[in-house]
Amino acid sequence: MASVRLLYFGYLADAAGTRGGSVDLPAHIGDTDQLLDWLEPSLAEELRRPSVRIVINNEIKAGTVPIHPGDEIGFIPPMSGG
Amino acid sequence: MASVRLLYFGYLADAAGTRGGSVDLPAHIGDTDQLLDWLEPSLAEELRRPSVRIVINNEIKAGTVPIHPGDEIGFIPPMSGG
Amino acid sequence: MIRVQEEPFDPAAETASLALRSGNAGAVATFIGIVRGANEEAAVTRLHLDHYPGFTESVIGRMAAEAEARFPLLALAVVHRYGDLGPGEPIVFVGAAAEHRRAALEAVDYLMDRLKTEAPFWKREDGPTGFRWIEPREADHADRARWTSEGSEDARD
Amino acid sequence: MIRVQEEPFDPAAETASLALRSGNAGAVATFIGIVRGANEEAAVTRLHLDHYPGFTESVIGRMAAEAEARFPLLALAVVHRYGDLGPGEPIVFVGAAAEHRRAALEAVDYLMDRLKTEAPFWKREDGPTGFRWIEPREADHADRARWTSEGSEDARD
Repeated sequence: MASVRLLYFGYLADAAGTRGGSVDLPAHIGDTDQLLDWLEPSLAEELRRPSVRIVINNEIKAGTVPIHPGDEIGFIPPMSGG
Repeated sequence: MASVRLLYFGYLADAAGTRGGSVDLPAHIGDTDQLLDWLEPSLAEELRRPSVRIVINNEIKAGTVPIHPGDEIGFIPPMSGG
Repeated sequence: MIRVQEEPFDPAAETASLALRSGNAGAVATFIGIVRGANEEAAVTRLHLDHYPGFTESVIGRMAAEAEARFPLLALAVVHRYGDLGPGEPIVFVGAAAEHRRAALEAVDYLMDRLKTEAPFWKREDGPTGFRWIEPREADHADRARWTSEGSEDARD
Repeated sequence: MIRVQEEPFDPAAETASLALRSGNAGAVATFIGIVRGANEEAAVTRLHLDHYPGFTESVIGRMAAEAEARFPLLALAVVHRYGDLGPGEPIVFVGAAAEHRRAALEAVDYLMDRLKTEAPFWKREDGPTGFRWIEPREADHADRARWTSEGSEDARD
């Protein structure tokens, strides 16, 4: 059982009802696609939108990527600073 | 006899040895070309350079233009602010 | 110098501090982004900026390094707020010092375009009738695209 | 707001004053030109700026009006010094406030290009080995020319 940190930003925190935190993942979850399958379906649908990016340990990732114990996994909507 | 103000700026003030002032022009001088003919030849040569502009009463003029009593006539090198 | 902070900052003091650090600079260009009291006719009483601690600083740091690689700068400053801001409050300060003006002006322009489209902040406008999360405008993406025609070193996935 | 003055000015105070006058501005861009202690390797101990009282103000006033006609601005400031300046002293401040950043940034860029090539100032650099009058660089004329391709309303003889 791997513990990771899931984080939600912008409107995704509203959709998730939380800004995130540590979760213990079942042993079979080894990548981001399996993680999304495991999450609440209505939240997973939001997170699968093409405009949502996944940030793992402060790096933006594209496609399905492996997850390791201790990872910080952020879900972010389109960014807009300035 | 018309009185006008002649003004020299930038390196032209060095060339003229003065920043200018009021001068009384002979009656036959009616335009800027005649004015240049009347000035000291070495100064006139500097003032006739294509890069030198003539400003009459705060307006830049091109070519030979008439002169009237009371005019302020400035000779300016290429401008550079900022 | 990069700071991401919740506290208000004084753009005038940032300008003065940048000029002090800039040595033989002949040119200092700055940009200040300010919360507007209305956006597309809708009243905005508060702007909330969400950010991603750590990641936000890291992305802005990379942008600043890319600006310094692209333009001959003597000093650079980016200050960006998060949290709750009211109308009239500065959100962002970008300042660049260089020997000549083109590098300073272009670096500020470049960094603002990148911040608008790639900096990890998420804005929520709160008004009398509710709130809405806002995303970069089409114009922001078009502005950002101006900088990739010359090269691809900063093209992102 | 346009000022041509012999006295030093404080760019930070000018920035603050511009922001105060700018109403619902979301964007304030500024540029500060500073006397450099060296130009093309030659030491500069003093920069002397000659100007043409009355004419200088009038030309800058027309430039500012053209900037306001060309860009949607909420406030504009140009402060320019003349007389004797030492290294590190600000020569010029240009600031523009607008609803969105592109207008503010472009107005500052535009005004600086026009000031560099068309503002009635003449600069003499004084150094340990004498003085020299300086003229706009080729790059300044090239920068200025960028603004005429779109229209001719401000093309000059």
